Amino acid sequence: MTGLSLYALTGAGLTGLGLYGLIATRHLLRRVVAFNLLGSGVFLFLGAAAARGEGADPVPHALIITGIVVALSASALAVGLVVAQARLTGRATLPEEDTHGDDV
Amino acid sequence: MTFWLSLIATGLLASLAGALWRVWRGPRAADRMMGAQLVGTAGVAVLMLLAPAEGWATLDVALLLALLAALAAIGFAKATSPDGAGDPEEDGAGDPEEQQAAAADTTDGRADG
Amino acid sequence: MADLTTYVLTSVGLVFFVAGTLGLLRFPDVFTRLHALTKADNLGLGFIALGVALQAPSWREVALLAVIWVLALLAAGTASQLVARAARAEDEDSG
Amino acid sequence: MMPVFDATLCGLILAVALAAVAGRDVFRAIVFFIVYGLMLAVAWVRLGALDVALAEAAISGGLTAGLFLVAYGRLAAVGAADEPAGLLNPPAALAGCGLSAALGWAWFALPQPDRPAPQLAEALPRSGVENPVTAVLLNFRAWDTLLESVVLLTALIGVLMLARVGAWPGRPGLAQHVRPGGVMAGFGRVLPPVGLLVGVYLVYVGAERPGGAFQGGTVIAAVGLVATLTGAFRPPAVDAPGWRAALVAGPLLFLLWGLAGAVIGNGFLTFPPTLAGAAILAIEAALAVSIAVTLAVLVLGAPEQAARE
Repeated sequence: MTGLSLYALTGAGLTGLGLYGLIATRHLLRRVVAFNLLGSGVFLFLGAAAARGEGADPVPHALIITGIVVALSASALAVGLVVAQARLTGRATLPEEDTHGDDV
Repeated sequence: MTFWLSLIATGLLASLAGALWRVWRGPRAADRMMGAQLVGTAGVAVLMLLAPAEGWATLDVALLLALLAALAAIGFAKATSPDGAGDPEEDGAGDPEEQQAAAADTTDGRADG
Repeated sequence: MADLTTYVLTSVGLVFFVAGTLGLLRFPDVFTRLHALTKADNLGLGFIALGVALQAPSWREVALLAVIWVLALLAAGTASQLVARAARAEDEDSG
Repeated sequence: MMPVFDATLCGLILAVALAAVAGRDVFRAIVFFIVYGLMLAVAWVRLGALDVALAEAAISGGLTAGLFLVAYGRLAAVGAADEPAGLLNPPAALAGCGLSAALGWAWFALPQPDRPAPQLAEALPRSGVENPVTAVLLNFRAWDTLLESVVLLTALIGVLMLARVGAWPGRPGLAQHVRPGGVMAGFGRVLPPVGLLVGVYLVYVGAERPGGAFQGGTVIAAVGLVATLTGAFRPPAVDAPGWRAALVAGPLLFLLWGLAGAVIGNGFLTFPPTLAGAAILAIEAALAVSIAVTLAVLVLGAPEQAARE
């Protein structure tokens, strides 16, 4: 039981780190990375919850597998948008945030 | 036996801290990439060591990690080539114009192949 | 007997992995670090695969372990070549 | 010993995630994210979720690494790979800590599940397969999976819409070139046959053992990515009819079978138990092809090569 709590708390920690990265990092590619951390933190939490009791519960596992694949496709779309934005403007940051960090 | 194997697996994981330090520290991109490769190899070893305790189907996961381990290095080689689609082994790998010429050659050679 | 051999082989494997990590940390530049990474680690993986193979319930698992090791060798050889050449191309660019 | 192993693994995962969001170097963040995915695959094994571990290993170990590194190379080519200075952001840190604390509290407040889940064990023999995860994905919650395969197609349409006018309808991604007979080209010839075999094997055994359309399809997509990047395979132009057929084969077969269920069975997507096993295998095979092609093109990106030679 303690082992599962460990994984669940790791998942909770990952979610928080992902949220922090999503807000605090400026480079859009890093935001996509942070978004993925957030998502996989939720998956880990869900996976730990599925492993309680005797025998793992397959329903959350199926949800997580679909979630991982959807997260990849969303990331691919996001990365495509980042590359397109960088080609147009020469930057990979949001224009309204492109003040080089002096307003933080 | 499971105790012993998990002991070795824990030792392997602990040794990864060194590889992570190399990824953090760099100094070059190639150093970081090597750290990631080391984690990949060690991950395969850890999964092998877990197999007797967690079920032998764990080896399928190790198989996938070993199978796709080089994809990151290929992506890295692509990322460091001037036009993002080259090969560090090509002639004039540092020169975008020559690479374009090489690309045209390859394309012609393969167009009907 | 098989168990004793597993103890020995997996320990040797761990030693090679630790040596590889130490090399990655201590060697001075990209190209020397590649030695540590590619040689020591894959040797270590081979010893661990052998050690685990002695515990395998059937030949299927032994064969799978061998396939995994061969694939890891192939990947490590390719990856080290590509990383080294990419680093050298970068050197030529800047120098 | 296992608690120590779990603690080490969880500590490493958190450290790697922290390293991926901290600091300023974009490339370093990407490498840490690749490492993170590898470690997560080990964590899934420890949680007894082998099906998830297979998907995670194929996606994080292969596709995500390729996606982010190739994108980084393109950003570096236009000088957009550097990150502006970002200082520590206290409100964001507060939000992150708050979310973690809330989830941590929620874990200990969760009610114990009533186990073993009796309905699932009862229903499994009627599903046509022995792997419970496959049964859930393709039978009990087939709606989710059908809609997910459509989500993948939607994401692909979004990526393809980013193509520039002159490049449409070209081959997806950049024009890859390698030194003929070099290391990269050689690897691209050796790996794909083995990888394809592993992918097909995973789809086939998905009915009884961990594996299935998603895991197998992802492996095939990663193998296709290797073959394309190493110049061993040139993907067809995005408007080639066979290519489009491969994209929709899985969702279409799934949908048709669902409608057939509405006519001959008890409703949309209900499979008669006698036919379920064969139907699931057929749908899985078609889905694996669609998933493989969709994911590979998603990672390669919109066409950027001249439309026709």
